[in-house]
Amino acid sequence: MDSFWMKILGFVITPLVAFAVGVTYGGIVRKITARIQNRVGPPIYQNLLDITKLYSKKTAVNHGVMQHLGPVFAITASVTSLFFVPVLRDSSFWFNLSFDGDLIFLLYMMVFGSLGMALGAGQTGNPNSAIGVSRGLALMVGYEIPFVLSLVALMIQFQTTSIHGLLAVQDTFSSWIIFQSPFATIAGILAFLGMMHYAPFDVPFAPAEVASGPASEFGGKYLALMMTSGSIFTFVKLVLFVNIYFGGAEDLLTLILKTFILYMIPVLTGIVNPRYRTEQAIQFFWKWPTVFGIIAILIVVL
Amino acid sequence: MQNNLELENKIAEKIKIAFQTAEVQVQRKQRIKVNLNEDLVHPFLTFAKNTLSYKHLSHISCVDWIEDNQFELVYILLSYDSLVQIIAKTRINREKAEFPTARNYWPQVETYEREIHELYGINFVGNDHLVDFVLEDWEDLPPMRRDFDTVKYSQEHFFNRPGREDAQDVRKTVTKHSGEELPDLAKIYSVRN
Amino acid sequence: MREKETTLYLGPQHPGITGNMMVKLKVTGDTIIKAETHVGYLHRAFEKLMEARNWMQCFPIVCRICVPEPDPNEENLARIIEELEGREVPERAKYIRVMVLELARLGTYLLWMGGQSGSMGLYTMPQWTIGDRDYILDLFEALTGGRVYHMYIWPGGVRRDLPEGFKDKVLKTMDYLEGRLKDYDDLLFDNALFYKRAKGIGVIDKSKAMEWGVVGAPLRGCGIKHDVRIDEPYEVYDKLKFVVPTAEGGDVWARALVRRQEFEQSISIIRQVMEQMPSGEFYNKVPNPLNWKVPAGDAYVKTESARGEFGYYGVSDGGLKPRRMHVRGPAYVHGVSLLERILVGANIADVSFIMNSLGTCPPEIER
Amino acid sequence: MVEIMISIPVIFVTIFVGAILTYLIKLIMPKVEAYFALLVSAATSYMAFALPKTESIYKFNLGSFNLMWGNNEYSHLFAMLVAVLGFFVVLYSMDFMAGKVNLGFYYFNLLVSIGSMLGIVYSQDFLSLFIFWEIMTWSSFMLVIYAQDEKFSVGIKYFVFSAIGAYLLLTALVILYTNSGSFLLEDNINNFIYLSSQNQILVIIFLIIGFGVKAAMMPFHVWAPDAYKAAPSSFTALFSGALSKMGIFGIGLVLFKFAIQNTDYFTYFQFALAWLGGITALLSTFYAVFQTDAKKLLAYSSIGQLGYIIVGLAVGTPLSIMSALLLTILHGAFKAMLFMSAGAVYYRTGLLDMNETRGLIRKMPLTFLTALMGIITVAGVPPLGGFVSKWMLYEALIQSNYYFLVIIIFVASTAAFLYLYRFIFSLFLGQEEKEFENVKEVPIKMIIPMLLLAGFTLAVGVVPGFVLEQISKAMGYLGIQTPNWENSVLFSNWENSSVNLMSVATSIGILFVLGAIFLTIKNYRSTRYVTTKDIHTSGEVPTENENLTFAVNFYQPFERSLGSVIKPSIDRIFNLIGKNIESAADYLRYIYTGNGQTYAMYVILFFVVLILFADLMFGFKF
Amino acid sequence: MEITYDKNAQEILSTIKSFARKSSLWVIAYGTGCGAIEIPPTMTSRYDAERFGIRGSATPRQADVLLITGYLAVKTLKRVIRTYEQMQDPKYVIAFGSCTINGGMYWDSYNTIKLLDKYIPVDVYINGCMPRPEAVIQGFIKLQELIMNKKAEGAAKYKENLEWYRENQRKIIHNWRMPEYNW
Repeated sequence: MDSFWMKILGFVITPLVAFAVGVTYGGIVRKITARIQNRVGPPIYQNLLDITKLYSKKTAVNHGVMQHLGPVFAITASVTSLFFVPVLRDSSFWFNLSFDGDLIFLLYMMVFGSLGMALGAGQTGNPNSAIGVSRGLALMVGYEIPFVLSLVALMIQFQTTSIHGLLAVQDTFSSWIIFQSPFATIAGILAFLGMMHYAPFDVPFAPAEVASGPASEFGGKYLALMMTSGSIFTFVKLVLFVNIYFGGAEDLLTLILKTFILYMIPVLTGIVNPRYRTEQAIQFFWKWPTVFGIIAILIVVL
Repeated sequence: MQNNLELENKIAEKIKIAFQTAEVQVQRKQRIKVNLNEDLVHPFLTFAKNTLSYKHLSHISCVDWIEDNQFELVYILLSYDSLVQIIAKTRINREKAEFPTARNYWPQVETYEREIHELYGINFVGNDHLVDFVLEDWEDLPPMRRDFDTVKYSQEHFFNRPGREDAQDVRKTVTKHSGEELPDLAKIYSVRN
Repeated sequence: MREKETTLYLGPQHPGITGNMMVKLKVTGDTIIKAETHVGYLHRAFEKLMEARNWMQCFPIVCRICVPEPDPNEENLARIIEELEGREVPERAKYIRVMVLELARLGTYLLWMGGQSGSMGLYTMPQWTIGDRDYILDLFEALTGGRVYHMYIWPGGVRRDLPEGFKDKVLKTMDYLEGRLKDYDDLLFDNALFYKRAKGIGVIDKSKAMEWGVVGAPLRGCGIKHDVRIDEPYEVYDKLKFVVPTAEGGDVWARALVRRQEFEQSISIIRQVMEQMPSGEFYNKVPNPLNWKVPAGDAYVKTESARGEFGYYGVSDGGLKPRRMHVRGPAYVHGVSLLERILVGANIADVSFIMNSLGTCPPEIER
Repeated sequence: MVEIMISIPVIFVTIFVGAILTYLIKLIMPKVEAYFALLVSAATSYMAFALPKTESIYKFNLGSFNLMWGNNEYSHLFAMLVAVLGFFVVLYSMDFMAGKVNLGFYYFNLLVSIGSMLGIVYSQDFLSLFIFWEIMTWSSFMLVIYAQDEKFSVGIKYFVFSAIGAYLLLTALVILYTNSGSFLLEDNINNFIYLSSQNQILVIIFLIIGFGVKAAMMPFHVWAPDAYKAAPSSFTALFSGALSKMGIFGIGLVLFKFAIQNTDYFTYFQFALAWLGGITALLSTFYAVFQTDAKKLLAYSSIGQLGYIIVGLAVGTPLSIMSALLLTILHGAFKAMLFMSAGAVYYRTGLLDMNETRGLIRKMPLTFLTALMGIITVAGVPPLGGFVSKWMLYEALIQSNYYFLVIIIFVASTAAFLYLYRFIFSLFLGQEEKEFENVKEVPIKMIIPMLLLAGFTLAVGVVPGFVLEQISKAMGYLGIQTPNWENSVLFSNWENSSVNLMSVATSIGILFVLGAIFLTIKNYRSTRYVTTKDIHTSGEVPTENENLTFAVNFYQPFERSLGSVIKPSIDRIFNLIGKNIESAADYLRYIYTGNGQTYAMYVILFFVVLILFADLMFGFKF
Repeated sequence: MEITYDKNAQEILSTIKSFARKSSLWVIAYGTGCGAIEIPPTMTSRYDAERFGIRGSATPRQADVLLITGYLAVKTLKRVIRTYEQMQDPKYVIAFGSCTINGGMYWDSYNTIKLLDKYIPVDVYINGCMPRPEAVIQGFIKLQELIMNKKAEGAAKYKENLEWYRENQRKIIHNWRMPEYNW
């Protein structure tokens, strides 16, 4: 019974921690961006203020039930994925439902929210939203290829399809996968760049091109919920990648350190790079990252 | 600047030979003014573009000579070879303001003509794209005509901040609208009135 | 009957638009089939207002025609009056004017760099360049008292002499900007992504460029060497040494290269001006501004602004007020007829990019 | 009493006589025929469900041939699919087809095709299988050309391919018959090893192609999109949902009853078939992305999904076969749902062009819900059923060393999001236009089957056990060891990898409800509904005739990124094939006049010739 | 559904809300007049308005503050009204420059409005032609003060006096043709 309540507590606390970390990272990123741009920048808790403000907006305009539910899809997807990712390696408290952290399940679960958001954006009838969605989906096909190549390479090499298995492998060999399978890691990290939607891969949301893309018609509490789920989702992706390639973490401090360093890769790339055109972004993923992925598989197979 | 006008004179000569009735005047270095009859403008533009290699149209302008009941159309051309600018002018009747379009020579003429059509009401025959340019749902006289009184129009159509035109006490009005008591600025800063 | 193509409104309220205008796009997929420029959102009827004001009262008006770079307007208006009156300008005033014009050009280019990179999502660049542009605005402030609108160039000279120590300030700023150029290169001009996005986009046909009325950097980007500063030298440009850069291709990349090189040239011009500037009077005696009659006549003067040839056609009927003052900004052609043409077949992603590279500035289209 | 009633001949009598009666009733009492057809199909479906799985064997002799009909676990699986879908489609047709011409003909063919499908799965011998196969082809052909004359060439294309398939089947049968001297399945299976290896391969290839044509396997898929589009949507649901599964039924049988006996070449078969399936899945997905017609899009999607099934069957590990059979059942459900919802849109608007339809979500919410659940299932996103089969397929593929196939499948499945989003976006989302103002939700008789199927996909996603049980029994018949399965937990063969679907669904459900409640309660008074005309158009107000929905060339960036090389070349190849096929079809038109009687005559003639010259053929060796 | 809080709790909550609103002002990207040229310096490294939580936003749905950066031509006014009405409550308007206050130097122009607050409610005016970035930031700070004291109720004013505003707007916008404002 005790463990049951611990479990429930875990369900409540994990999303909160994920949200807190995600929001803080967002603030730190804004600070770092500002410093690189010769500015002081907003306070670190600025994102929290933004979200609070959006929640406290008095009106929220929607164009129908799908737009209303779109953000719910997003938050559901992000929190559910969080529940199925082993946040800390050996902690049962942070484990939640991640029996084994099945990778294929997570790959599909992550799409759930985007699909809901895309449907919500579609219902608004805004052409910018539709263009943004079209770009986003096309980009997804782009970065999924190297990512899957990388994952498949790892799955074959270590004979497992779960994060737990990969963690165990890194434990037994006591070296991270980045050292054991560098090509797969490169492909995965390059795909990660696209997954985080920082420049040069922020095509779906390009303000100068399609206003803010899918989010064009979302405001107030809808946007707030989207940002909340975005923060959690950032955390989920970071933890996932840290678990897969960088040996996971045993305590929160290590986790935060590792995820932060990983997070800086797309952020720093984004600060100094302009945005690709959609087809260029897709083709980027189909060139070198795919080649690295194939090399990774070939190394494993041969 | 007034020295060495050989090139300009040469071009002016050519124009004079081709268009006997045109008043050609070398204004200064790199400037030639040509006054043309209404019907000679198009032959002149063709001549300038094809024979004198005036490839570039800088400008089409319009001046309202209300005293003479005339509009003056000004075509300013530039040749990249000689770098001499020709200012070709013609006057058309103000009452029945119509002029054939020059859209076929330079594509951007369309925009100039759209603007002149809108602001002066000159109808450019042959330009089928004389739609609204800068104004929207304009119902008054074409605004750039000299008989259009912009002050009157703006006073009739827009709210003017009371006190703006006859320097009355602004404070009461402001107080009425915003509900805030305003300090007596006139006393504090001792401005005029 | 509903149209088949999707209508996309780019502006007036859109982060991708320069200034306040609207480009109505008809698209299928993300290819533009038809583009229509709609202007008039900034129409203030300047030409009408000038007809109702004294010659000198026109100066506060003209500088508001082009907000990012007001000085060519003042220069043009001043030169129209000077030309109609035959008024001479002291040598020192000419140098000061050139300095002011070139500073304004630098400022505009910095703004352009920011806009160009902002339109493709490189947000660090505007933060740097627009921040650096403020140093130039500081110079203006010290010189004229105004950051943006200066009303500094007058018929017969300039309004004030250079303040004390101004020369050093200018040179220091120039050194700073030159030093920053390396950073800009690293971030923007040497960035492979910029090349990828800019190459082959928004191409202006070289054979059509003159006929279409293209001027300024877009024309030089087509490989045609034309610059009012050398073709019809005004002020003291014939005494200064500078190169007019050109580039081949007529695309966004070529225009960017041209502007990048002109940036260096402007710095060098300012240095020369500061070096050669003679002492002496900075203005000629002018009549009472409230009773200043300009002889009847008309004149067309032009200045090379940062976006291209800036022309003024002025007519005086010998009275206190201008009879007609017609402004021909470079954006007039670039922003309407040229933009509508080269956007056809382009990608939605490139609209704002192309617009920035042409230097579209709505206030000077509609005035 | 009931036991006597429910037997295979009774089923056949019910449905075929019922079909004829429906036709006659239409002549006598119009408007009743639909109800009668529903009655017939309901009775048939009930009997198919109640039919005992092992004891109901019916043997009889036709001439000198021993024939046998019987039910087994494998047949039962497909029979249930056919029975359920058949009933639903008839129910759906009642309103969908109301007011159309020639309804007697339609119901007759519909019932006959349902009957013939049941016939195929119940046949325990190749002769009756072939006859039922041809009846199925014939009735579906009739329905493809049913609607309009101009679709005739489409029908011909379908027919030519079917005929090619049929003749290949027939040839294989002849070879088998020469070997075993019997048409009985059992005899042939037992005697298969006595065939020469060469003939074994030939038979397998012929059989697989023969069946594969119906399953729209990649080189033989050319008929499918057009035929699916041409047929009325109600029938397309059955066509894609059940009829194409007959091909899968056959391929499964061939692979695991015959091909597996040829141990030398079995792995090559597997390999080739798996790659064929993979390429089918990939290419048809890319094709679907660029379709503008909703039904064609679904048709290509259908081809792609059948590709997954073929991959699953071909890979041949227990998990993969289970995923393939699960996907077979699921695909029947979700593709029927999707075709039905497309049909519902067509029913109300008369449009299927995705550039024209839009904004129907508020007019047809239940149809939208069906379509939404349909696309979530196709996409394989939890918590609906598609995920279960996808997960099993990936696990199986990775574990059986099909490294690159898994990538291809994965890419196909990711790219599937593109066309699925396009489908639902173009039909239901986007601007709400004036011309669709009077559109209403479709009648209840059309909604019920759609919602029931949607419920089924959800049930499979949460508790797949009830289907997996049937499937594992069917796999038992095929002689394949059953993988681990539990009611709602998926296990991979490797250790420590499992997904508890129940907890996934619970988590999603709870969070979704919590989120929805939170979002709705919070400031619920200030949540304002606005029309889709009130959108951010940069401050401008669009005019009436301006189109604000982004629909035409939806995936142009993606198309462009595919590059100038890949796409046109694929296009060219298939255009070439398509064109040649069409011209060949035109030529064959002289033979196949499209008149059912003529064709039936050809078939009978062929059989007469076959039987008469059987001896001669016996001596013939390939 | 009315949830009754403790009075103090309600106050605290509303203070938190006001604080969040004040510290996160998203400005809609709309350069309506020449004042738009001072927005980039305000937002960028020299003056860095992001310090105060001020940042740009692309669409009116997400924005809090509408900056009227100068005179409004009649044509623009129509779009500004549209944009303003699409923004979501609470929303604020900051008007720039003399020309929004009394027409400024365009007092006699036939195409610019002279008195902005007759058409949309203005929370803060920043005078000057044009206001410097410091002035702009001061305007924002003033707005923040107003928000904190719950005085920035322009939107509520607009809602109450919608008829009056509409009358004024329709007086100069002849061709109305706009979706109705419904909240």
